[in-house]
Amino acid sequence: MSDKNRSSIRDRILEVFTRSDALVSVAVVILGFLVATILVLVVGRNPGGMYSAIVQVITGWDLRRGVWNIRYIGEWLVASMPLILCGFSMAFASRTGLFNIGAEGQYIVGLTAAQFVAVYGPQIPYVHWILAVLAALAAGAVWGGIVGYLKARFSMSEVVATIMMNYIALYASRYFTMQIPGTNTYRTPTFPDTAKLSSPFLESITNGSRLNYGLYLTIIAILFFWLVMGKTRLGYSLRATGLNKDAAKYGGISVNTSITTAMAISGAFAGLAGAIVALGSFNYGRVLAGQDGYGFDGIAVALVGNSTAGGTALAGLLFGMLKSAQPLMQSRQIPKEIASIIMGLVVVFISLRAGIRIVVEWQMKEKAKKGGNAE
Amino acid sequence: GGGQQSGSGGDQVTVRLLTDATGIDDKSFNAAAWRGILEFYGDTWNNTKLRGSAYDVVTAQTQDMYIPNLMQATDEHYDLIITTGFTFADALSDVAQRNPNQNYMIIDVDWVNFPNVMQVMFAEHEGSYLVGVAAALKAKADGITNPRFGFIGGIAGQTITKFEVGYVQGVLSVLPNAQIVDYYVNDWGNPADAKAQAKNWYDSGVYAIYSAAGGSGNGTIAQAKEYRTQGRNVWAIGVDSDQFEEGLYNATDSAVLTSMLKRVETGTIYGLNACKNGTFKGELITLDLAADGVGYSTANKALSKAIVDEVEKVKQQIISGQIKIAATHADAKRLPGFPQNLKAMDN
Amino acid sequence: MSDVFQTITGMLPSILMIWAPILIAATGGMFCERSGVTNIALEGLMGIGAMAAATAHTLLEVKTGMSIPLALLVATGSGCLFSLIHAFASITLRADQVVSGTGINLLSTGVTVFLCQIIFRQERTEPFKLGMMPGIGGIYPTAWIALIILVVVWYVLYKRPWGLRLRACGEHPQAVASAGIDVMKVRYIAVLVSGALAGLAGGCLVLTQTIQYTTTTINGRGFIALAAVSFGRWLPLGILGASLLFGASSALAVYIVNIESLKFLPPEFFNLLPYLITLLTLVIFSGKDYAPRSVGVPFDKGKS
Amino acid sequence: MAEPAIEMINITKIFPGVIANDNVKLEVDQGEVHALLGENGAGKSTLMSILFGLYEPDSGIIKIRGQEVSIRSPNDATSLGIGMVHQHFKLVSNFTVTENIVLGLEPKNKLGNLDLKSAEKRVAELSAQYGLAVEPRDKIENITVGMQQRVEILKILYRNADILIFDEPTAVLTPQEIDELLEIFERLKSEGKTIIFITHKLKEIKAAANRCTVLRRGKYIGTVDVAAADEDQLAEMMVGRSVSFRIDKKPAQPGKIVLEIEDLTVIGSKGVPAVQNLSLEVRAGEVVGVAGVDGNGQSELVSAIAGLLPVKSGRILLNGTDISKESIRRRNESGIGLVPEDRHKYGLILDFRLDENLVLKSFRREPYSNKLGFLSFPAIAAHAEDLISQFDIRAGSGPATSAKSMSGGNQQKAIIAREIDLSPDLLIVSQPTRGLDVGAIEYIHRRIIEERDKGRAVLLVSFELDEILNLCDRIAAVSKGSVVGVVPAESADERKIGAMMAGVGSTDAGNGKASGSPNQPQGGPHV
Ligand SMILES: Nc1ncnc2c1ncn2[C@@H]1O[C@H](COP(=O)(O)OP(=O)(O)OP(=O)(O)O)[C@@H](O)[C@H]1O
Ligand SMILES: Nc1ncnc2c1ncn2[C@@H]1O[C@H](COP(=O)(O)OP(=O)(O)OP(=O)(O)O)[C@@H](O)[C@H]1O
Ligand SMILES: [Mg+2]
Ligand SMILES: [Mg+2]
Repeated sequence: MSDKNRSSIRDRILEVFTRSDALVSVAVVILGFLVATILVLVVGRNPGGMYSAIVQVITGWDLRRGVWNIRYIGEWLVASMPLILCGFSMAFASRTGLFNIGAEGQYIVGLTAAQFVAVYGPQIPYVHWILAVLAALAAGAVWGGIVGYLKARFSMSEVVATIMMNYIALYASRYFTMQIPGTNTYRTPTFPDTAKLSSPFLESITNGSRLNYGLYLTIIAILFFWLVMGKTRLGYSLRATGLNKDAAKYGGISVNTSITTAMAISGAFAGLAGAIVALGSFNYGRVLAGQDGYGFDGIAVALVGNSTAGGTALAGLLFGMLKSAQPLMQSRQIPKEIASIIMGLVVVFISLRAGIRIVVEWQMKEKAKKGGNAE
Repeated sequence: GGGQQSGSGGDQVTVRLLTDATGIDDKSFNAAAWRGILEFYGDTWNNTKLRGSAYDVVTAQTQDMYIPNLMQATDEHYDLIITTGFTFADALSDVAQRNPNQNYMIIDVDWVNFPNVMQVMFAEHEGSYLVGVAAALKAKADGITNPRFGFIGGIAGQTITKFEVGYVQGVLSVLPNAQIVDYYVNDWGNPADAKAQAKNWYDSGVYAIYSAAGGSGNGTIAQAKEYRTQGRNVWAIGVDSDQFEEGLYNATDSAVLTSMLKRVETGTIYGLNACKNGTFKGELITLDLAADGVGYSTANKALSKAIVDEVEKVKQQIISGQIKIAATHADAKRLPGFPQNLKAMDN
Repeated sequence: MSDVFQTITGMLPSILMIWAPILIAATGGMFCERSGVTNIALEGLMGIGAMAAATAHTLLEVKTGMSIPLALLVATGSGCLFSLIHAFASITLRADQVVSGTGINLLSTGVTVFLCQIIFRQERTEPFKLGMMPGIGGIYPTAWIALIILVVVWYVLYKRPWGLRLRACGEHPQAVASAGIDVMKVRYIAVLVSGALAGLAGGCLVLTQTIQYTTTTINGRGFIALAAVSFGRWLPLGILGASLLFGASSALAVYIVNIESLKFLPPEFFNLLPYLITLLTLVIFSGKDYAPRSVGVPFDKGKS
Repeated sequence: MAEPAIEMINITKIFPGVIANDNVKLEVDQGEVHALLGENGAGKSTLMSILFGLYEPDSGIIKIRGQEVSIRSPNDATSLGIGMVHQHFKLVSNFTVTENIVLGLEPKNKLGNLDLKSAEKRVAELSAQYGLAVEPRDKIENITVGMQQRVEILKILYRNADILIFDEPTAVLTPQEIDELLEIFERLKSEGKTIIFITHKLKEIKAAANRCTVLRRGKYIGTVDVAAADEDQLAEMMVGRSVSFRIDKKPAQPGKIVLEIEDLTVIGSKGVPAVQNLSLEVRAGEVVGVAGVDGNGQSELVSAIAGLLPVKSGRILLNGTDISKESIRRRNESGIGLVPEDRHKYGLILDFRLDENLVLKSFRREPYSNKLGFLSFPAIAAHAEDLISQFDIRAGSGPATSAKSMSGGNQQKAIIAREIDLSPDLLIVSQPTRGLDVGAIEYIHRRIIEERDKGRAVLLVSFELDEILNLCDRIAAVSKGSVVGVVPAESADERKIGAMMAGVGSTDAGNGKASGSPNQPQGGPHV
């Protein structure tokens, strides 16, 4: 009797794990932290510093000094926003069966466009930054859309195209930004206040963090992703294209349009990330000296989030947390690479999702065997 | 952490160094700042006893982390927060303004004027002038007939321009007919391009290449080592720290003829002492040759005593003001004989 | 005229210096993808290899004259070892092949710096005294290594029975399995070989292009190699051409900056030239999907 | 008689949630053709996969020629002389015939290099020995399905197999090819080979098999001597009830012309015209069958009507309007339903849920989505519930069932349900019963006739003459991309259609037009 109970509980746990990608992801994250803890111990440091840094990012509590400062939570969100959006850039495309390594380039053109409008746009409150954000969305969409078009029209590999477009974006951004009058080799003139995303309200509730209207834009983006992908005709068409192009075509869906649309929307997400960083975290335009790396991190974010809206948002928060915790860890003498090692480990361990499934399948088979014999 | 000690009344001065993504192991600028801190506390590179209690360092992975990192350090009440490089300028203006009681220091910037910000500038053009002179004298000593000199920069800008124009003036002061070539990699981390360019120039008779290009500069050194091993008489010139070691291609010989030393450590030590003595104020300190803030390396024995003596003479003339060196491209271009087609940019 | 000739012969070693690691990594990538496993981890694996080679060379060069071959061996071995992660996750566990590849790319930076910290107490390796020396015509041995590897891989793929099986694994693994061949084993070998080659590529890169390993040493070359694989249509000659195009346009960009009449062009133009040329060439030559049919699809023995 | 070639005793195989084989036994004599019969999902393929070492049984014993053996991999099977032709060919399409045949057992030269020359010689020899004509250097993607099957057989023979398993080999073949295959069986038998033959077509069992083992829902039902059993008996053993093969249908009531094809030319995948100057018309209330050997332009014709392939020249009129330039979507909306021949490639999105699949062509319409572009999942699920009960689709979790997890027959039912539900004026049905068991075939045939009787125009493409003769009111025979002739079903028989398919025209046929349209211009290629 008790034996039977035990096995049924185990079955249920296993069942939950096969059903729920979310739970597996949580397990994977825990595993990543465990390995990181061991690494920290190996180099003779105190893993407590790692965890206290994380606690400080998530709750604002500095356990060492016993001080609470909500600003850290605000900064965590600030760090997460571009990661979530670049994650969406990858995720949206991958739901349509495309592999978008181009979020970095799309982010850069979005950032550049936003900077342009920030400098040149009409200095009308709200209108100004809204225009800048729209410009970023458009620029990102064009940058992604070009790849989608090349793929649809010439069946050019989007992997190659996006890799090349990333570099082209970087150097083009440098060149065009430097054309703005008053720009020196690393920055444009300071933006007018109307161009900034800063929200006095959000700043005040987070004790002066840089949390800005980007938060609302990100939330809108999350809803947009979730709604469009899951609840609309467009999403249906894109998912169908992603899962079976031939059947989608047969069903009357224009696969070429889907591909171009998906890449454009992907690009728009990354472009938005660019705008939020440009107008939310800086008060001047940057002449980029290199890639910020959000686009590449976005790939990992999307993979950890399983390319769903909620999952990617959560994964973005996780990576944002690690990014914010990294300086705190370093100041607690934890090797600064630990944060990126954890990110890597989490992504590697995500493949355990499949492993767990194999184990569960095997278990279910055993169960069926027993059931079969009983009959 | 250092903050709590100072908060709880320790008498030790506490400091947090904030760097950009390259971190303190860049063998150059950030490393020098860190060295200053170590020196101040009597620690060494491999023995950092007080790290974590009196001083520490935080690296920003991306530029948008500058403000949060500054704010974090501010929260933790260090006696001094040091930031390296002009890319920190705007973030620091923002934070310093909001935290008037916190002391900050910034290197390479002279336009963040707040009472709680100490700014440290270096006369890189003076040091660069000296390495230019040294290289040209060496070429002359080697009997180079058609002397050509190269400069490889990372990304063009005001600071790097001081290196370039100082160096060019130095070379031309010795060899007025020398030909100058320059190249900007547009990347601080692409040694391959720098190496290809160095090879190209060395092949076309360039005698020495001075690179102020961060990690890209390693390409120049690599190429110089290779050619010197093959018996070609070409040189690389190091930057920021003494890159003699990097240039060693066997146990004793280095392909780095000399290095322009930018003693950021002098700046950090100055700031720390000011904090210790309670004399810290929002001042602009310019560390030039006279203040021993910049200099050149004589580690390479290929730089003969005669040459060193000559360079020392020039150095004295600069200190005494006999030699004036233009620090901007615009000023330099107005000098007679100064090449007009360089890619340096002021701003 | 002789000037032009001199410039071209001078440029050749630089072209080949940039080209060799890309070709080696791309050859490995092709080998892997022909067996049906995507390998976007080339960048990360090159980083591992570069770090390993720089470390080994720095530590050994004072002790032995053979330190460069040894360093390359160490690079090859560590790339191979690291790619085991990719093989295990994507073959044994049948995980999404992009996931473990991305994981390795992320891990690579962290792990290499972490190891440097332990070995050298800094975030980079110590500089080595002398990297690989060029041979006749100023051409680095890496160019020959790359060519030999390409020829060997071509030979294995098209002349050896095992190559037939490997190619079949990338097209129709079930067919291979039904012929009694262990698909998993073939794919394991392919992934490990590609890891080894990527590691070797990283080693070649660090020993010919710079003086030490830093986090920016690879600087996207692995992604370029990845692009070369599909640009080269998964064919040995194709990737030879694709990587050569990239190497040549990179070196060209460095050389033509010096041309007085082109000085009006912004430096950024020269920076993006290699990428633009690659992209445009691709537009001209595209039109069909040449990827192995089963690349990226985990092999499940039970599926028909 | 000697030991049986194969004995499988008490074989049990369990998949997660399904007992695919439940204490099954199978005994096959040396040198016989042994048929294996059962409904879709009865466990035939599973049993054979076990014999071939692809799956390991959970329990049971296998004896080969009297020896108990353990077969853990296809390698073991091969060394025991067992070979298998799978239902889905396992051929590398961009490899040559020879490369596919020798894969895994490649001839080598002294250096250990692949010796394709001697491989090609071996293949040519084998091909001559068994009368299996193939061109050793042809690429698989360039040869017909029948030839591909020959390659599969040669692959086994190359490995010296004397026990040959064929899993539904005829599902993809044309009648001619089937005849050829059955002849090959004879030849192999005379060479002393043992053959296991899975098929849903009782006629083939009657024609070729000595004995037949029947499975139902994973269980062994019995083994019968084929000569002593008739088709009805076999069917009843398989399904557990009696099945009718003839469809009772009323005479057709043809109405107005729905589909009119004029001089259609379509370029196929090889760049040459696959459909050439083809003309055909289909009226409301009739079923027009397209009979022909595979590769004579049927697929391209269907694709061109549906919009999946561009039209080179000619016109396609639907209810009088030219649709040949319209998008696929417009054609779907203007009243074309299509049951595609490849249900996994085109018919379904296997990773979608059943209910999502059922609105593949109608998701843009109310009530499945509203004007703002939002989908209504309740309406989509309700629609699925409706079709599930209407068409008797067996789906474990109702509308939420993943299409992938459904059996082939039920997948096909789902597709037919979706297409019929669109109430199309023209319903194109391509190979609707391929690989399905008799029960499913019966059902699908009934639905097609029902649609005809509702006044739809039905265009049926099938390689199975039986199906065509059974269902159609008029039959158009095609050859080399053109209609050779059109005959009314009552005056058609297998021989006559067969002759037409071979390219011999029929006198009582126009150019694809129904007799009774005398004012149509004469312009077919054949006249
Ligand atoms: N790999 C598998 N995993 C899970 N279930 C399977 C697998 N293969 C087959 N099944 C299930 O086992 C049962 C028997 O399948 P099998 O393929 O043997 O049937 P079959 O008799 O060959 O059918 P058909 O006539 O359609 O070819 C079915 O219920 C099927 O769903
Ligand atoms: N891995 C699997 N998991 C679950 N069910 C499976 C799996 N593999 C096969 N099946 C089931 O087994 C059934 C029989 O498989 P089989 O390959 O014989 O296809 P089928 O049903 O005959 O369809 P078709 O002839 O169109 O391919 C399939 O319909 C499918 O439902
Ligand atoms: Mg079957
Ligand atoms: Mg079947």
